[in-house]
Amino acid sequence: MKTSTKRALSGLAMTGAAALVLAGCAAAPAPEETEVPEVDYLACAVSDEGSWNDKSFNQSVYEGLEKANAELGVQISDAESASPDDFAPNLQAMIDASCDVTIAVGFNLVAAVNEAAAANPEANFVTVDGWSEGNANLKPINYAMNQSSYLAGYLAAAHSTTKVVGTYGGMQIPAVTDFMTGFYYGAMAWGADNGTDVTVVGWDPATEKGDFIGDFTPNSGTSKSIAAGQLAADADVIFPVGGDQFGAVSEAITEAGVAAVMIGVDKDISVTSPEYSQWMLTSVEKRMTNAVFDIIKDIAIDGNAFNGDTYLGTLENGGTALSPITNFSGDQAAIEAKLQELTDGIIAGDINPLG
Amino acid sequence: MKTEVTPGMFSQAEIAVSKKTPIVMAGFTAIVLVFFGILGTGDVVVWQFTKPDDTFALPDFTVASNTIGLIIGVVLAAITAYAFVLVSQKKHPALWLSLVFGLLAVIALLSWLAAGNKVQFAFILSNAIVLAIPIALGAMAGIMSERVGVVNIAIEGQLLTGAFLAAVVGSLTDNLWVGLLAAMVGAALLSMVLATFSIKFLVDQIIVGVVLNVLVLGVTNFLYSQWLANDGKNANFPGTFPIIEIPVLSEIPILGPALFENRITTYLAFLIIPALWFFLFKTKLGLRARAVGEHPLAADTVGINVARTRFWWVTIGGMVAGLGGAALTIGSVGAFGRDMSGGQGFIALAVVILGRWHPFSAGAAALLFGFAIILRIWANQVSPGIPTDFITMVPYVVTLIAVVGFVGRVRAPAADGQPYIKG
Amino acid sequence: MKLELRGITKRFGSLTANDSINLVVESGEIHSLLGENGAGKSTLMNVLYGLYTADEGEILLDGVAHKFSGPGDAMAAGIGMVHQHFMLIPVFTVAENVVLGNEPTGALGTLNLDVARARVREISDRFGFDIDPDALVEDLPVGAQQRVEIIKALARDAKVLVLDEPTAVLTPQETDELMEIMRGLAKSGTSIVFITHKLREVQAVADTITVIRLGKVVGEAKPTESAADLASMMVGRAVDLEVHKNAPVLGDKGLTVTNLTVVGDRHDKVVDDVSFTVHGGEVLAIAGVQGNGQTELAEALVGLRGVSSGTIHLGELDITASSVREVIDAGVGYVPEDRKKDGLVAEFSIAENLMLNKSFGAPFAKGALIDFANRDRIADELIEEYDIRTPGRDTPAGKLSGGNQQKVVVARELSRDLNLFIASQPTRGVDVGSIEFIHERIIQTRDAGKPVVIISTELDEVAGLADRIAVMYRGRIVGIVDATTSRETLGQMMAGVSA
Amino acid sequence: MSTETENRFQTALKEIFSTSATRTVLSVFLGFVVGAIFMVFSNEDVLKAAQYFTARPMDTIAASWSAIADGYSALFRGAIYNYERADDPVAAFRPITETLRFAAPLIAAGLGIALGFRVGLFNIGGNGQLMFGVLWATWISTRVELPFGIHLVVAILMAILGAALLGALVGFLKARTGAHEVIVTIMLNYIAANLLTYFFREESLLRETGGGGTPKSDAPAITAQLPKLLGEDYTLHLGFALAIIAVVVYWWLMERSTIGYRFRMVGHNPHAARTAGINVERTYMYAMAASAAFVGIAAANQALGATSGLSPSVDAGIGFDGITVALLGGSTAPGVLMAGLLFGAFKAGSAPMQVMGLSPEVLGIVQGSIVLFIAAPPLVRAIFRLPKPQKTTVLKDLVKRSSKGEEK
Repeated sequence: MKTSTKRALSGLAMTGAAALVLAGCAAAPAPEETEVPEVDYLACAVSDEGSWNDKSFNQSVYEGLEKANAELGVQISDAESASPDDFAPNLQAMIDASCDVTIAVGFNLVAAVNEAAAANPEANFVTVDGWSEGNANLKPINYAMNQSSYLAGYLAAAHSTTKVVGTYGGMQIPAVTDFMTGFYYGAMAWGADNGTDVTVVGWDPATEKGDFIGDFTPNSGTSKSIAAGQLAADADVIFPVGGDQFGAVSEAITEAGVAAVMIGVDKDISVTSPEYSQWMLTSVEKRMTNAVFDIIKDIAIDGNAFNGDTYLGTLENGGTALSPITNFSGDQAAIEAKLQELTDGIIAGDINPLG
Repeated sequence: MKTEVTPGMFSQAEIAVSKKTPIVMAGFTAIVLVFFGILGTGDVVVWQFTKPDDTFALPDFTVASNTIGLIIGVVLAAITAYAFVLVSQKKHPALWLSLVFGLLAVIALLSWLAAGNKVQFAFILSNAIVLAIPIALGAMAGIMSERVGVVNIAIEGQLLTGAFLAAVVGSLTDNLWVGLLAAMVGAALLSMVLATFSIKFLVDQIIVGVVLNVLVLGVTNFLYSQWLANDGKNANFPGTFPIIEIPVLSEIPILGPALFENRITTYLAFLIIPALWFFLFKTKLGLRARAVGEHPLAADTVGINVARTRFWWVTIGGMVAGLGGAALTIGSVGAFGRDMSGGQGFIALAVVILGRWHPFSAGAAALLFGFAIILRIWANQVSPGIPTDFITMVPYVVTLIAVVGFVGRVRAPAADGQPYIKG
Repeated sequence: MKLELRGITKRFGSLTANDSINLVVESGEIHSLLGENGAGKSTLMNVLYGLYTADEGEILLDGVAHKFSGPGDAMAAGIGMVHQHFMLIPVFTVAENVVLGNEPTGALGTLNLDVARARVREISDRFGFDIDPDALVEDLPVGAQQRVEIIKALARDAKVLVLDEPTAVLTPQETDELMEIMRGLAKSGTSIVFITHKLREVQAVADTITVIRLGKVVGEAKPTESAADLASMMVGRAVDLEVHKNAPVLGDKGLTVTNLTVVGDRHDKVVDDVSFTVHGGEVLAIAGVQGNGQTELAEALVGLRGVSSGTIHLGELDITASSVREVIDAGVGYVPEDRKKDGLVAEFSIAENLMLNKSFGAPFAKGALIDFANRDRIADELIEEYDIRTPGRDTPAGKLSGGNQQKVVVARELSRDLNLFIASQPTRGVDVGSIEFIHERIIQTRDAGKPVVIISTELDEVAGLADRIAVMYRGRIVGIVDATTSRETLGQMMAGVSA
Repeated sequence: MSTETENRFQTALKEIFSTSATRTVLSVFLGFVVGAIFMVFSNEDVLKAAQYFTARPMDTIAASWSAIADGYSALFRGAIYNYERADDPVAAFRPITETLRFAAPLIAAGLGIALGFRVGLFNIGGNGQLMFGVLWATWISTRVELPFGIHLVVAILMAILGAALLGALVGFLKARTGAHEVIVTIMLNYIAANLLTYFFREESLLRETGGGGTPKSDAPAITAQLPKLLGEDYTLHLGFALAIIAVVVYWWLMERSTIGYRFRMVGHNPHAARTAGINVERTYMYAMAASAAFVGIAAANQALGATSGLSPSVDAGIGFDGITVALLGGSTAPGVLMAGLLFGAFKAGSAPMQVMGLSPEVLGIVQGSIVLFIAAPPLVRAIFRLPKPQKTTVLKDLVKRSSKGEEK
């Protein structure tokens, strides 16, 4: 079985071709020693529609696999789905490849992965953002993204000088609006705490109306125009929940000539895409990478049995969290303390991030 | 005795004039009067013509939404009636009448949508223009190649190539001009493939176009996922061209900021559209190009090299489309994303036909699409409530109505899509 | 300028269109190239004009060998050509067409159309053409378009002018005028190659005649030779130029057209208050210069074009508002003027073309299915009966020669049970053998008691076939006269003078 | 061997090499070569080895070879027969059934687009028609209760009818107003996609019962699902049989029936068709409806072949793939069948290729290249130095016969 590490090829085709010319005369290497001993465990993943490089949840899962490969020495394999038609065949390919665990990413795969789990009781599956229909060999991973988004909303309102903050989504689906709703109530909470009116543009959880691109195309002109519209409505913090929209938002900010910032989603964008760090306030992390890594480690290394219990990522277990704050306008220590207080409140159940 | 025959040698017959235009107008008038006027709300709408920081700030115009609906509805009814009278007198309603009608209807629509809110006119206009640029440039590429008789289905691929190369080369070299050049050269190379296959190998032009789209999508997706996504900072962070304010002109009230505070990509489009018109209709090269597109054999018999003419017009068209692609990235959002042209090349194809292979009309049609996109975004922001899926449909429905109601049968260059085989 | 062709050979695949042709045209000479349709005249001229490259042989101008890689070279060397199918861009103006490829320009390559207009006016005045330089070519009648072609050649200072079948679209008077122009040009030193298959014109204008047949020069002739001799040289056997027919036996009224008015594409009355009757057993020929409404009249008769006013009756049946299919079902056979465009589907086999307008029922269809057995049987019969020269019924019609294509159309239309037969330019672009055959068939149809309408611009054909002749001018029928009317009178009528 | 037989043999060989069948095979081969190039250049081992190419060139070559072999053997395992699972016949033979399953909608949609091409219409609107068909079929399959058997038939018919209606609309607008079908179909693609999303989003319309805000439908009722053809072990369902029936119907319609004859007539020469008494405008309308009806079979396949709820991306781009399939298949029934099977194999083989670490885009590139090569016979001939198509003796005979005739 081949160990797939295609994502490590950063400079590929073009640089590769250049390398053939430029570096073709390098000395031949001595046989390499692998740093981590290989483990006889195959972890696999099937993506939701879209690629592994979506700077969003697909990518987070994939990085979990890569981390497991690099640090634990497990072998990994993967398949991207171009359309719903590919879900079942991709899962089947993993079963055929005798994967020890197969991670199905995304709510859309829930039906396919449940079918696969039922048909292959000897294999183990994980569904991210999905649920198990009574299959003991299927482990759901879910996230309460509204919790960290609540913190983001609170922080955004604190940061904002106009006291107008904006958010918009890729498509109007619960996986997206969960973020936006938490954000909304977080911002409102800051307003209530400080006796100031805060306006959230782009989403109203009461009427369930808001701004959506209509798809998850990265950095489209539509996305930029939505951001521009929110900036024109005086928003100075923008929270785009639609994968990689940071190019579009940062350009809208630059163009509007205002000192606005944006909030990342799923991963710590300041780290993963440092080119945008100058505009980032923080990011709302969905730490699938760790969840995936932990599950693999638990079985492959620690030798525990696979279980079908649901894993829910929360602030409490660190499955979701706010990234380190950058570019904050006010007293950062004070707001960090306040956010910690809110975190404790949410964990304790005193604060409901959904209103 | 001379038997000279001249145009109009036959006595003129009574012309039957289609009632299509007034009927469509009547439909729109009814919508404006009933929905925007009679059933509209009395909430005020504020028309902001200028931004507060503009040199010549115009005062905001505040009026009740349904009042505008009623007033415009009545005016539209008058125009419709006039159009009916014209048709009954066997006269064609002039184009300007339709344009005025459309403009008024749009004002009514905006006022209805923004009831209780603001119409930021400058924002809408400038966004419409920026969103229209890639479509317009794609359409110019389409016009250039179809005017010489080569159907260009590959506009989508050309836009995508331009967008990709502009972002990547712009990032790697840290020079947007080099990126722009790469986009134009890359798309031109793609066009050369189209030209070579259709002119030299006589492959069905539609097939080549479809295939090129598939290939470009495949290759850019491949490179994006294998390379750009992992090394965004170096390979996919080009930034954008600075916005240049043209002195004096940008201070014209209302239109100034929208037209003259733009990026170089937009200005280039402003230049290319009239330049293309000029070249097509006022120069030797244009005359020859059109001759090749209408009747290649006739062009050949007067010593015009059909293959060469087609090749270069298609290729240079590709450069224009490449520029359009660059406008998607370094002229707007900076970074490249998978499939980011998202069907705009096909819209451009529609714009070519809608604009009847004429640069100005096509430019206007492209603006219609740009306007429709921003209308959806803006309408959703000022008056959330209309299902987003429906608003998304608006540009396409509008185009359909325009094609069916106002454009109808169009006359393509006679040899469009015809390979020229020499004996 | 003296033109000399030596051993020109041009092959298309295995077909040799020109077989080592030698030709000498002296300066200031009108040299007629006589040959049947498909004899290779046009191929030869296209080689001369650089449109085709000869496989062998050379072209000499004033003794200097030239190699043309395109028409541009030929034009630069002083060769001008007026093609049989006009090489004009319909949506361009006259001036634009004339200067195309040779444009007067200002700064930045800007077109200087004033210069172009002046050039058109100048040449047009010199020859009395009266052409408006700003008129769109598509708006011009065919005769005027031809003059634009001549202006185009002259504007390029052509020293050798090739005219390919130039008289097909002209009235006899216009033909005479054209011949005057040719003589004038020749006198001023221009060499003229005059390609035609019309013996009368050759005899009238040519200084020298070269006859070619099946791609080979078969001999030179003097214009003084008799038409019969020229014809037999051209065809390779003795030709009977007369159409033999008996006096008509008139039957009932077949076709009655009353006050018919038809509006054309540009909203003008292309058929203007036309009335006539055709009896069974009679051939009515509609003569006239091309573009005077005959095409539209035919289209109106068969339902292809709407009628503004007036009526068309077939016997007692009113077919004024009938669709094409209803007209076909009423038993009207129609040979359209442009067989490639309207009469045939080039990609279809002969068998498929023979059922083109009969696919709705027996014998070609059985329910929703094509009755292949019947189709093939009928096709074989018709190929035999109409002497269609083809390897088989499955050969695509586009691969046939013009004459055989026309036979396919005629066979299809005549093989139905007809109540009326309309043929527009039935022998245009057809070889002599096929012309004889088609004429014979038309007369047979007449003799079977059917009403026949022939629309033709060829006076010979009109005179040969018709029992009565209706002449159209500007959409009106100038008069309906007896078939024995003199050419001169007919010519005047074609120019609008009432008989 | 006598010289005569040798010559004949050579002639025969030449004719074989100039046929379109040979060219098709070679084009497919070339497409795979292009794909191989991409595989090599995206392979990590190859790139590593290439760095010391001069020192040890065999490493690069070996790595390249193994990259290509790994890739295409994975395609074979995924699309035809999984020899790695030879122990388990079900798993071993599953790939070929998956190929057939994926091919079914491609074939049906390909036929639809092909029909348009034959009538001279460019139907870019396959995707929209497919979605519209899905909309209707899903309404029947999730919102209407009907007895077993009837339910499925009605749902299939509604998919076809729905798609055909949208196609007929295009034809109607073209016939009535002269609107260009390319614009109209492009616009209707967007409109249908948004309409379907709207229906899947609204609870009162088609949204799954108890679902959240995600636009998604219920699974089709069990009575409306396309039954499995080979038992529960394989997912191959009746959709493939429908596609095969569609191929036969298409062949019958286009080659045997008078309607198809008139379709082709209009496609080749609308002027001659009009003169022959055909109502060309109406023919366009019927043809667009028929074209879309075939796409509707693909819609039935997508809507009723699923066992779980549908999302708005149910179209899977099949309407656009259908264009490539139609082009590759030369718009003939057998051609489209073969092209659909080939592309179905690519879809089925995609997953195992990805498992081998290959980028799924490579197959898209292979597909595009194949069509390009197929479309450009001179290019393929130039690459393989094939002889030009031989003029058959038929033409020579013709010339002989006609010249004899002239001289008789």
